[in-house]
Amino acid sequence: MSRDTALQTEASLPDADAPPKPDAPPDADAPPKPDVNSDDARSPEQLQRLYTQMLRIRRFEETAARAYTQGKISGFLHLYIGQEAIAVATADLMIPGDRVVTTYRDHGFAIALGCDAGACMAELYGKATGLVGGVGGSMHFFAKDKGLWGGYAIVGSHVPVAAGHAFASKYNQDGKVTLCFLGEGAMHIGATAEGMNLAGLWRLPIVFVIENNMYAMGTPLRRQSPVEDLTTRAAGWALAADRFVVDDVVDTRARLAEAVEHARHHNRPALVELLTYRFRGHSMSDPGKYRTKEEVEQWRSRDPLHHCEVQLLEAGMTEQELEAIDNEVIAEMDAAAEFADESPLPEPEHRFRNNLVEDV
Amino acid sequence: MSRDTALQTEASLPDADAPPKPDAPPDADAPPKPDVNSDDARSPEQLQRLYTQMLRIRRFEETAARAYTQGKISGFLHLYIGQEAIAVATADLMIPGDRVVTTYRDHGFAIALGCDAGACMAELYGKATGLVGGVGGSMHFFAKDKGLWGGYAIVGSHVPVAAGHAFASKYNQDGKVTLCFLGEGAMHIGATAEGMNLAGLWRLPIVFVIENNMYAMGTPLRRQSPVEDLTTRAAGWALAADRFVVDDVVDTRARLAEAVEHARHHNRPALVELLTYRFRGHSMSDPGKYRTKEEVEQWRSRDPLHHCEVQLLEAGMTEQELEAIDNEVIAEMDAAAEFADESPLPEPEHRFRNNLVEDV
Amino acid sequence: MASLQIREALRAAIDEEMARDERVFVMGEEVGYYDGAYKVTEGLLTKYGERRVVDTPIAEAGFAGVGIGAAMCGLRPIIEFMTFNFSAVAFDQILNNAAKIRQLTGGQFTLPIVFRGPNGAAHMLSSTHSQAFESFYCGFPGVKVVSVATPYDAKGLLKSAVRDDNPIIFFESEIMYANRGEVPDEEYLIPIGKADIKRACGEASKGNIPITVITWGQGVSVALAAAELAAKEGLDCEVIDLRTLRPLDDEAVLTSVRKTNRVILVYHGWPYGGTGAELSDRIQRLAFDHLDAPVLRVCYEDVNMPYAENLEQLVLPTAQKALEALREVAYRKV
Amino acid sequence: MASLQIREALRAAIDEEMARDERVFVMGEEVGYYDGAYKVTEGLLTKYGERRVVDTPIAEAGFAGVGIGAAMCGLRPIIEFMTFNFSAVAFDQILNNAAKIRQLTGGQFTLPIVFRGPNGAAHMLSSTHSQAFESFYCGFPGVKVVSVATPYDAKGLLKSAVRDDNPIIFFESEIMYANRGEVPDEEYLIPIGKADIKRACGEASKGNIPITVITWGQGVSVALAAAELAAKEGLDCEVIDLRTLRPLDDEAVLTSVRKTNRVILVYHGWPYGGTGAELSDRIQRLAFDHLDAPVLRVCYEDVNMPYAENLEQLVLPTAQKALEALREVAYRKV
Ligand SMILES: Cc1ncc(C[n+]2csc(CCOP(=O)(O)OP(=O)(O)O)c2C)c(N)n1
Ligand SMILES: Cc1ncc(C[n+]2csc(CCOP(=O)(O)OP(=O)(O)O)c2C)c(N)n1
Ligand SMILES: [Mg+2]
Ligand SMILES: [Mg+2]
Repeated sequence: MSRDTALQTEASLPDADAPPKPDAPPDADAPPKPDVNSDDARSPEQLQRLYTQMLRIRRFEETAARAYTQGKISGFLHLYIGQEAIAVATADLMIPGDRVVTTYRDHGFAIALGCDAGACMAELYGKATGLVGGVGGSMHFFAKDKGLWGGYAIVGSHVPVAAGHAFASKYNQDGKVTLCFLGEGAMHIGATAEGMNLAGLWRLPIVFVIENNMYAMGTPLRRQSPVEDLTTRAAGWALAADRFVVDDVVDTRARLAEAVEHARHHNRPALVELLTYRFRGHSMSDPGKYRTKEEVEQWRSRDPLHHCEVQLLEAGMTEQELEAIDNEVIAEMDAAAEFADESPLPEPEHRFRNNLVEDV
Repeated sequence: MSRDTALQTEASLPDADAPPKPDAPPDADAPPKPDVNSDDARSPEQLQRLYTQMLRIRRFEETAARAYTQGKISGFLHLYIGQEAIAVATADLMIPGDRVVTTYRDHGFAIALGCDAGACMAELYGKATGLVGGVGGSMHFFAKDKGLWGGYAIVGSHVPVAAGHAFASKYNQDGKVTLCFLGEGAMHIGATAEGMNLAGLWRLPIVFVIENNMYAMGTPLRRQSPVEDLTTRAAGWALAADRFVVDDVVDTRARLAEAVEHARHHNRPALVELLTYRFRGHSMSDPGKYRTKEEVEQWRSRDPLHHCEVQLLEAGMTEQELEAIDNEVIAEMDAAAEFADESPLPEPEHRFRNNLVEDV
Repeated sequence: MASLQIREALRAAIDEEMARDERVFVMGEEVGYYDGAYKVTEGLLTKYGERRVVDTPIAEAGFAGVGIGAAMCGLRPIIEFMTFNFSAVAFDQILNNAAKIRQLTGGQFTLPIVFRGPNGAAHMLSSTHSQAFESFYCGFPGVKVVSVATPYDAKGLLKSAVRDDNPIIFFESEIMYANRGEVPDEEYLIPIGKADIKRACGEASKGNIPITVITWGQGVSVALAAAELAAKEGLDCEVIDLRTLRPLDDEAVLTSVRKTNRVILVYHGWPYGGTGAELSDRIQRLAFDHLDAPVLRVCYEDVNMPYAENLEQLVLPTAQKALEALREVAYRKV
Repeated sequence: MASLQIREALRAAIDEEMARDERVFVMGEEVGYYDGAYKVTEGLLTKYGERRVVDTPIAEAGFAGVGIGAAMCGLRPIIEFMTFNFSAVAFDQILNNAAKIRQLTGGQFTLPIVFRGPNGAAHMLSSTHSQAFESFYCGFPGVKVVSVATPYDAKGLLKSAVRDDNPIIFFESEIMYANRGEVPDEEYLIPIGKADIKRACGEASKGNIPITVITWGQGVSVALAAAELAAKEGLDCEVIDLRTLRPLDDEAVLTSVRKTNRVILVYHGWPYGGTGAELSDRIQRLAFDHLDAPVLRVCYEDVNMPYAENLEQLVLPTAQKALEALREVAYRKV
């Protein structure tokens, strides 16, 4: 399927009496976005940048996983390893003011969007220096100024909230797009259906991205839904649709960018299903017995990070150069862990803060 | 669209690993169902029976409306006038054990399913002799033994419950089908989506019937949904689909029967959208200002009750005979009102009953 | 001073705040073209247009969530639940998003949002449509809960609610929308968190036993009617309308209780838990040595609301039931 | 007598009831192929198959509703919420269907259904995953609410719950699933509605001040630990585990309070309203003249649960906090 025709937009449109479609913000005002379709979309520079970002996420989480087994991190820890290309592609196509709203599997987006690895690690450690001061933990990474509008832990519950961000963008005609990520397991709960219908009805500037990693905890898609292709639900909500396997970060960025710009300029929300895979268990406590070695291996062999590495080597990069990048990244994550380790716990009074705005 | 090909069943099927499809109950055991497709589907006898039933519903509600304006009935009163053919067609195609689950707009099903008009009226009056003893009122008509599994007042909330009835039928392999009716306004709320996905996933013997009367209170469909054809949502839940205008009670019975028997024998749930119209306001308190006279008139001219009357006349029935039927029906409803009027209020102690099974 | 219905006072509050602040908008079922199921928002669509008066499909969780998301962006949504009975399907949005997002983001976000609509029983609407939700919404941190009983309070408190930077649950009542009362022409605000004495009592004396009657919402008129009956018997009620159920105005409650040493609670709601039980707990804990009698409650009977008029009347709190409770705390054998 | 973990005791109860009654089935997320998120249902799929051990998509309102519908047909569903935090999206199904269908059908239908799963805070799961739902589910008629703290109670009460013809909310705890205790080999049932004295107290005497400690669920171990500390100071606790939160065992509570004249409540839950406040209200009302001190509560602080371990510990009820409350009701200045 060629990239330009990938996005299916034939879903029936609201009739004449639907709320008037506001004109898209004049392109002049629209801030420049990365020319993800230009020839140099695969330039060594871009590839290296994307690769390094993916690698940072992976090393961050490997470090966090170690800390977890050492008992330095508690509670739930949902790793993103295997899905990094999605967060990296997303962060790379966003313009300032665009928002990412996602699930508890949120570390990747935080790193990709430029949150400090130390602050992220400190959040996992429940330290005062954490991304949200240690009160949210792994499931609630938020960095408003960086476009990370969070980390939500009730499945599907964030979908209407993300639609609300898009509603505000339309209300303010600010030309910003909200990208709402959800697992395929979140496609069968009420809040998701309600949020998507409202987005389609009001033609909100939002792209719903299903990270279909084939399982909701231990439940394969076939025991969640009678249909395998979840974009079959797009038409019923008048959402544009796209669906593809995530093995190349550059292609992923381009396909997502298409949906995002379509939402930005044509007030047409979209539902994009990404076929991906988490290499680890659902969370640290999950041995993942429900998946065969073969299946896991097969997906590992399509690891977008590795795929990118191969491209870099083909582009003339040397093993040594790659190793140098890795060492740098590893050093960054070791430092992040050290920072988290040495950071102070939150002040006792902190527990009384922010339940209401008056609390200080 | 020819009747035999009306039901769209191409929705993608659960894959091999889906719960095994139980064999349909042997036709031998299946109780006889009305031969709704036979030549005499339109025999004068059948037409007269169906006509009389539709008329009984209309006169019942006209009588109730009068009582409401006289202050003898309070609370909400949602009239079914204009939609009677649906309840009558449904009751006529059901076999013993099949269930109807519907909304607060439930009088029509009660009458069609053979509930005593006096008991129904007494329920509206809040009397001890009411269908459920006067504790439920207009929105909660229930007659378990007659297949009326109720009258629910929270929009969409009954859809998973109805799926539960179908789940029990599958669990017990009893060969019974549940017919779940909902307004088009209930197609955009979470519980509906969840219930329909579960029905499709587990291939439950259920038919979801949307009574699309074009408005949810004062809200036209175009302000509820970005798509006009609500069966576009069937594919995403692997539901068979059908959609048609209700102006002929016999055709309606045949089309619904097809979906019901398909669900019964092939474990394929369906979503059927019926285009219909309520001639009165949403409830007694609604002046219905949001609809033009022309629109109402146009639908009134397609009144299935009138349509059936015409066919009876064509079939050789005389005005006098029709009038005789009407007089009988009117007498029945007057008697029902009188019965309700003279019935006693519930015993004071009754309010403590049935909150738990221990309460007596 | 104009005499307004509660629905008109609420409308005036919304209208003034929408005129004052472009970020304020109204969203809910039938709030626009239908002018509101109970006509609270009548005329606002015509005045402010579809952008700011937004009709929704029937999807409470959906539009509650949209309101929450919009509030996170700095808008100030007023979300109407046609009745709070229907907010049950949006419970997760209020409990897990509205009440927690500020806390779990370490204060990165502010949620200036109002969820408003009728609460409690009306008349013969049967059990699913006759529920008092304050026991649910007062039971967790992160929100404020307001309940109004007069046009004056309705306008002043709704305006404060719209200007408040916290999520607010704002309770009204179908059967009170038409109630009239004086409302000042000039703008005013009523602080959230402050109770109001709707009827003051005199000093204790031989023939006069002061009793504190704590109430809110639909309970207020019941309490005032009971006070009139009780006055004839020398039972002198100080009727305190809480107006805000969370946070509770402990000071107003305790000041009165320490003076009267007797308390009853009169409200529309179920007996188990909730604001009623919370008040008993606080009073027995914070005014233990001041109580001459146990705190008594006059509220719904602990049953699902029946449809039949006679049964509904028996389940609801009445002035007569309140009078008996007043006699009891005054140790007037009946 | 075998020593079982609470999760094993619950499993044994489900297994026995499924073997005994073909109408009993289990439904929920990960209950089958995954053997249960917390392994309560381990092995049941293998033994009973997909027909009776039903994995669901993530759709709490959907499968709660399916369970309700199935119960109306005479089946006896055991619906597992992975944790009760996720039941918030099914609140309407429980409030408006499970709790009301029997009443609003005039008794035409019986709903023998159990909603079970872990409730309350576990360890560092942050605010959305650390909530106690008893204040919500005890607040309306039409259901019974059970909360278990030992393997013995867990098995006996779950079996009774499955056999009960009412909707039952059954609370467990993630952090207690591994707790061990003796469970008889022969079958037994524990009646719903009866509290249990987990620690008896002696007579009042110069050096011995009896105090009633009412608790349930995760609060039980806290209360017992506090009782040990208090014993060293001559404060002799009678620890009553309510086990059923609705209906409350008033008799057990009042009998103890009338004997000790002092009472504190120790539980995992928020302070506003709920079972805690309801108990204070009933005690001050029904044992007014027997109280030598106000009823005190040791529970969550009234804040959203923070993730950080140190903050979470400060929010939770502890034996030390309970000890201070015990000293206070004994008027032991600290
Ligand atoms: C409403 C609700 N129900 C259950 C859970 C428990 N839970 C957390 S994650 C999860 C699986 C989600 O799977 P999916 O949506 O595919 O996302 P993934 O974890 O695969 O990224 C479940 C059941 C929850 N958080 N919220
Ligand atoms: C969850 C919920 N929200 C709102 C309502 C109030 N309400 C009752 S009927 C109705 C309109 C329903 O329209 P539709 O589903 O089309 O059915 P119709 O009345 O047209 O038969 C609304 C909004 C409700 N009962 N439940
Ligand atoms: Mg998944
Ligand atoms: Mg309709």
